[in-house]
Amino acid sequence: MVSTAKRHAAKDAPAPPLHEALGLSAETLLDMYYYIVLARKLDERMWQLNRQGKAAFVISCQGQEAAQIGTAFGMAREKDWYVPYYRDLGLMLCLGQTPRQIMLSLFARAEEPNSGGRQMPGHYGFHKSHVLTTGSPVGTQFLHAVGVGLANKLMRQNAEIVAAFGGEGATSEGDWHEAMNFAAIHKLPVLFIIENNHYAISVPLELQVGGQNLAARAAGYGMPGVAVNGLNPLECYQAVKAAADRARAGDGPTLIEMKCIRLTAHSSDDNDRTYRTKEDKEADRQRDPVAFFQHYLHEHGILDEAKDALVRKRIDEEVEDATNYAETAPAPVAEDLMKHVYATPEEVAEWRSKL
Amino acid sequence: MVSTAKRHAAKDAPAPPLHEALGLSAETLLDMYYYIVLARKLDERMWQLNRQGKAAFVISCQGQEAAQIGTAFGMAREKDWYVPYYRDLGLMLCLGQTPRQIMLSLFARAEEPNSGGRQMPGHYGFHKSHVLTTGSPVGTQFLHAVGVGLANKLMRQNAEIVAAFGGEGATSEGDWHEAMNFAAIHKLPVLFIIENNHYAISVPLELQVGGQNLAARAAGYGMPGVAVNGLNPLECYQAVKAAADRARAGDGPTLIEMKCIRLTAHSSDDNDRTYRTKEDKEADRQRDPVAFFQHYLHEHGILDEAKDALVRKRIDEEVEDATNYAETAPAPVAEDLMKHVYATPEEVAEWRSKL
Amino acid sequence: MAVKTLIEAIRDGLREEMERDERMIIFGEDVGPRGGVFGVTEGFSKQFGADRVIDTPLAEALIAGVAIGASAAGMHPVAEIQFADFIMPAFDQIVSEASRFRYRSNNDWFLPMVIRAPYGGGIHGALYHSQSVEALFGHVPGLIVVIPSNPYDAKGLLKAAIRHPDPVLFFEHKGGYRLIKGDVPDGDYIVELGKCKVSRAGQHLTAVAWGMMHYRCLEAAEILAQDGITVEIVDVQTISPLDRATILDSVKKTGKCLVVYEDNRSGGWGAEIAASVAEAAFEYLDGPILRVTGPDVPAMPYNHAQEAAFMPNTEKIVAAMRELAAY
Amino acid sequence: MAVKTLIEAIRDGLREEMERDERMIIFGEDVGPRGGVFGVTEGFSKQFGADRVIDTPLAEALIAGVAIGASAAGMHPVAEIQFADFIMPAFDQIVSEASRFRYRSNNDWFLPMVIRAPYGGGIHGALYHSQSVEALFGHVPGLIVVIPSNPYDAKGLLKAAIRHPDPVLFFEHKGGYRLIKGDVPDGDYIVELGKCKVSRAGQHLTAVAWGMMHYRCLEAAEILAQDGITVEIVDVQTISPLDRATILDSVKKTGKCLVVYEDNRSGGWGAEIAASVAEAAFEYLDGPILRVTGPDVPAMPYNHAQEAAFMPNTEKIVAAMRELAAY
Ligand SMILES: Cc1ncc(C[n+]2csc(CCOP(=O)(O)OP(=O)(O)O)c2C)c(N)n1
Ligand SMILES: Cc1ncc(C[n+]2csc(CCOP(=O)(O)OP(=O)(O)O)c2C)c(N)n1
Ligand SMILES: [Mg+2]
Ligand SMILES: [Mg+2]
Repeated sequence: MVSTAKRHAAKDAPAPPLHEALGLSAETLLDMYYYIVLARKLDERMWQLNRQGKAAFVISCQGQEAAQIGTAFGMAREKDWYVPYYRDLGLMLCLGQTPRQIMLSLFARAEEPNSGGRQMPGHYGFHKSHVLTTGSPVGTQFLHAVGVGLANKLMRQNAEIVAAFGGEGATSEGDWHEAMNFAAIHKLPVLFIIENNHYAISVPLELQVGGQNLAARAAGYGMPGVAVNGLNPLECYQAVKAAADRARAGDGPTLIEMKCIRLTAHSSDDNDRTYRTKEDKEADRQRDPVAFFQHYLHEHGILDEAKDALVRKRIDEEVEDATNYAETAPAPVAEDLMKHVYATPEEVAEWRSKL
Repeated sequence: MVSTAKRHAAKDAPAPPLHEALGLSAETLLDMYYYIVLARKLDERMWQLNRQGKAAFVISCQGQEAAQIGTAFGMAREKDWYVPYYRDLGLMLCLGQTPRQIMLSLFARAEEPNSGGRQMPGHYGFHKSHVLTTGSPVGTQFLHAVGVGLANKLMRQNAEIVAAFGGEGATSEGDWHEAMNFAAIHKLPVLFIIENNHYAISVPLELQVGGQNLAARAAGYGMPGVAVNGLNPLECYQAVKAAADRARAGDGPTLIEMKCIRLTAHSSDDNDRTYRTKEDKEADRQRDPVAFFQHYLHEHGILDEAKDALVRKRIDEEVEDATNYAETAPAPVAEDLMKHVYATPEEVAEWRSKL
Repeated sequence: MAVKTLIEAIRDGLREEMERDERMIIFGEDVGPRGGVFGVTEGFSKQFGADRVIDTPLAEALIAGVAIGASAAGMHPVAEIQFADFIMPAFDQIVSEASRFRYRSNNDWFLPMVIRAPYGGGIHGALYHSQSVEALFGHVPGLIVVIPSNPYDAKGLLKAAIRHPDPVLFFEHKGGYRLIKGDVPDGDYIVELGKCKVSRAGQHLTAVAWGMMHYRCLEAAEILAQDGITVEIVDVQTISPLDRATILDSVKKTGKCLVVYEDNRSGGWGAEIAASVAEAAFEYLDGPILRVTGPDVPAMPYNHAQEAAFMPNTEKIVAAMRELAAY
Repeated sequence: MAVKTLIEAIRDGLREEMERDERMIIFGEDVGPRGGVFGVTEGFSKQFGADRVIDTPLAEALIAGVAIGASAAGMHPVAEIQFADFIMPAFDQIVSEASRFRYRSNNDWFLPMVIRAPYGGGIHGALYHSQSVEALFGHVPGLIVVIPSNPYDAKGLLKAAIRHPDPVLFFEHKGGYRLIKGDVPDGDYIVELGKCKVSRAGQHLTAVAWGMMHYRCLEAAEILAQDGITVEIVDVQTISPLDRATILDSVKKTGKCLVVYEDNRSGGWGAEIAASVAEAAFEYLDGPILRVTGPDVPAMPYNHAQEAAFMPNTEKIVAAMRELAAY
């Protein structure tokens, strides 16, 4: 409830910038900026390495950094749970994966934390940060998140919540519907984060989503649904924070559609020439979320040329170091092919002893 | 568009009975009544035969007759397509299955038209009336209907439409969502008829449907959704007729939730004692759709005691004849077990010759 | 010690584990107040409450997917699929996801979860309430697939499954629920996963089977014993990973191998057993490796004549045993 | 007559059938303007229009279910699943529904539909872009499962599949798309479904394989030929229903049988072939039935070393052939 006095004040004074309304300190904003630029620069380096023939496969977060970092900052990073998808590089950086670890995964190195080089880059999994292991099948992750939500409700009284991530194409799979329904029925502490970049490889939104309005689907489940500008990390943060608070209070799930853009082809194996026009792509480039946030911070005196240069220099060094480290790191060995299909007898015994 | 004059008239005069507003003749209403009573009496006889140990399995339409018959009358029965589910006895009678054929299926007789005695009763399939063959897996039928809808749009310019049927529990399967989405994207001539009897075996609506409002789900797909009283065949007819007209005009699919009741246990293998109270069941019995329509017709002078007795006598005779005929009809033979797994070479050759 | 039916032993095992482990939850369609359509969880909803015995919506992918997420987050879910025939919508979640959490994460994640489902025919269940599905899942590395043949092993294997850190599929022959009886000790015991068991010793031939077909093999062996033909029977118990050693040892001893399964013949799990024997015990074989199986039709028809024609039964098994013994 | 790659032959076959049959439609993920992620339907969207070449939402159950309904209602759909690995969400629609329309309706309904999918590994596709899935569907009566091994047969088998009134699953080895070349006549011809083919004659042993492994067997046979060991190779082509006669005839002649498949070893389709041989050609066998297969791990890792270790290759096949020949 806003008091009448406040409302009048609001009328006269110009609306404060969003970060102030959200109570975000300059420090936090610069932290966000760091991750957004880091994600972009790591991603760009991966493409270079791919073109140089050093990395077989790249799948990008470019165009979705703001959505991912805004979301990460809206969660309780030290304790909440995550079921990401292959574009969530920005999220993973906020959750503690280092540039070195990202590059190790690009090169499928043995010490790569997601899978020990068994999976393609972007197939995240990071137990120590409560990030479930993810595979390639699109859409399955929503049900895993709902299962985590059930455990968080029953074992942890919603003190820990879970966020599930996917593209708009992933919502076409039946699993997404089954997850939405179950989360709604049991008021589970789950955030459904849809990073809508308007394409599923080549398939445009019109051929993917009946009604073309994902946020509107939430109402059918008796669940709040919101659509936000996925190019503005602060709007994403705001929506996630509100949804996270409600989830923790036991008020159940929320669907958040973040309207993003895809600044690259689907992956390094794709060529978008056949299905996207130059104009379409150029228009997206004009809306680059990294440039947007940089401009926003300059505009509000939080960032200046000097500071900006420092941040970028630091990031360039990190990216360089990560690349060099990963390129020379040892590859997995054939002998380990058969490992970890099942728990070993020792692992079973240890598990039983803890029951 | 209703003219001002009309609207004034409407204000003064009492609203006309629904059947008049719908322009349904007494003859049509009595036709509906015949099917509603026939469905009920066949169903009741099946239970008797089950208790007598003569029929191994029964699954009922009791409580959903009005929804099914109202729907059938709203379609173009001579040409439209149907993907029913196991409770749709009332629908199948309207589509031309005879009481004898229904009873043959109950006894799994060789000449039983749905499956030659291979499937359980209620697993309908009737090519000559455009009724697709149906199995036991719940929810798969919606995608089949959408496929039929695609063919009807591409090959027949929507001149023929299709209705898919299922319980509210069936909407929990991912297939339902995928079907709704595709039908909406391509504006396919498909009616999604949900016979919501508030239970899926023992699972109540609250644990089945997030938000508990199925009709409301349509909006999320950009599709019209309506909820009607499934105990009144005229309201069901009205909703189906309107949706059918729109589908034929190329305006796409509609979701129709028909709120029904289940007057029996889930099936003859079920016992609802553990999950339904006497009061709950008694309350439903007070809302019996057959009694409702009988009363409606009497009230509006379309049916009187004498006429009613005649209809019921005719039906009793048909049920008796059907039972006697089916009981003594020959059973399938073991030798036919291997037939029709694949087309025979002759069937393949004939098929090719027609391409 | 008391004589119990298969379903009683399974119910006891589930109840004891629920009492022991508060992280264990049971969920599936109608498992709550209804106690499951076969009554396996009868009374559980009352005893353990709706939070631990959860009626799910009608969605099998949901059941499997939620089990995955819940076990990853610290619970020990035991999910029920109402009929094995209806596990197919969950195929992707089980085969592409559950089976791979440990492998694809290089041991960073694993899933202590169980999915139970009644399987099998001869109970007038028609095409979709009669099927055997073990071959589909036995083929998938990362899954443990178990089919108990008797009450004692059922209870012990189920407890082992619930206390295992990898996903276990536990299939129970619904026709055996009340038909198969046996001594079951009260209280806690475990029967280890991953082992086949010689359930009857014999000299003249080896019959390999599981679930209801194991029961039929025992009946058949009794009949042949009257003619002095002794059949050694191997109860597979754990379909996958398969304990080939126990099977091979028996075949090397008897020199003859019959595999019996209820599933469709082509590509049924018995094909893997026959192939393994033909590969590793060839020198010991004195006769062909015969199979008694269901035929290659989609599934069992509803009508009696065709259902009976589909089911492998004691008579068909006896005939095959005699044929093989004659070599 | 012209030399074409596997993918060109498949594209030609699809295009010719689309030109011949206006009831045929193609749909799947990215098959439209993008022409499919491998380019199989390149140019089709332009040539035939968006009504006949349809980009579906990202939903495989939808792709299969819509194919079922559309074919029931008179169309001849040829659906594409982008990778065989992603056919799992459609498992229920294919296995429980498509396979049974004819049987369960007692011949009242049937489904002239085809589902194509690229399968197979060794192309750095990691766990989910490398799998073989034929064993899962070969086990299901009512489905016809085809895997072509070369351009000529691929085009002819595909046309036969499109003109067949029952559902056909058509799996194409993505590693062979551009690697495997061969003469392909222009214009229309059919290669019948349901037959295995002796693709190379030999005396000392029989090797049974399909798809890419058939190609590797040919390479291996060449190598052994230099040592005077002649290998007879049976190209299975139609996985199911399986033409056992052709396999048995060859094994009865050579007395030895090697089965090669890329899929996980346990329960792979080669197990059924080995079991069939052990059952029906036992008296003719001079050695064990050996298998060269992928190992029992969930699927191929992304890194080179482990991917290479997983893949059966010419070298491994040569070694097994020599071992068997030595018996
Ligand atoms: C079940 C499944 N089907 C198909 C694919 C192939 N595939 C990988 S990503 C993708 C498109 C996903 O689109 P969207 O969900 O919008 O995510 P985006 O890539 O646009 O971020 C497809 C079709 C897959 N990985 N899994
Ligand atoms: C895929 C699948 N899962 C489970 C079942 C078992 N089953 C048969 S009917 C039914 C309940 C269906 O409820 P609803 O859709 O509401 O239809 P109703 O029977 O209430 O009319 C269940 C769980 C099934 N047949 N198919
Ligand atoms: Mg997208
Ligand atoms: Mg219901």
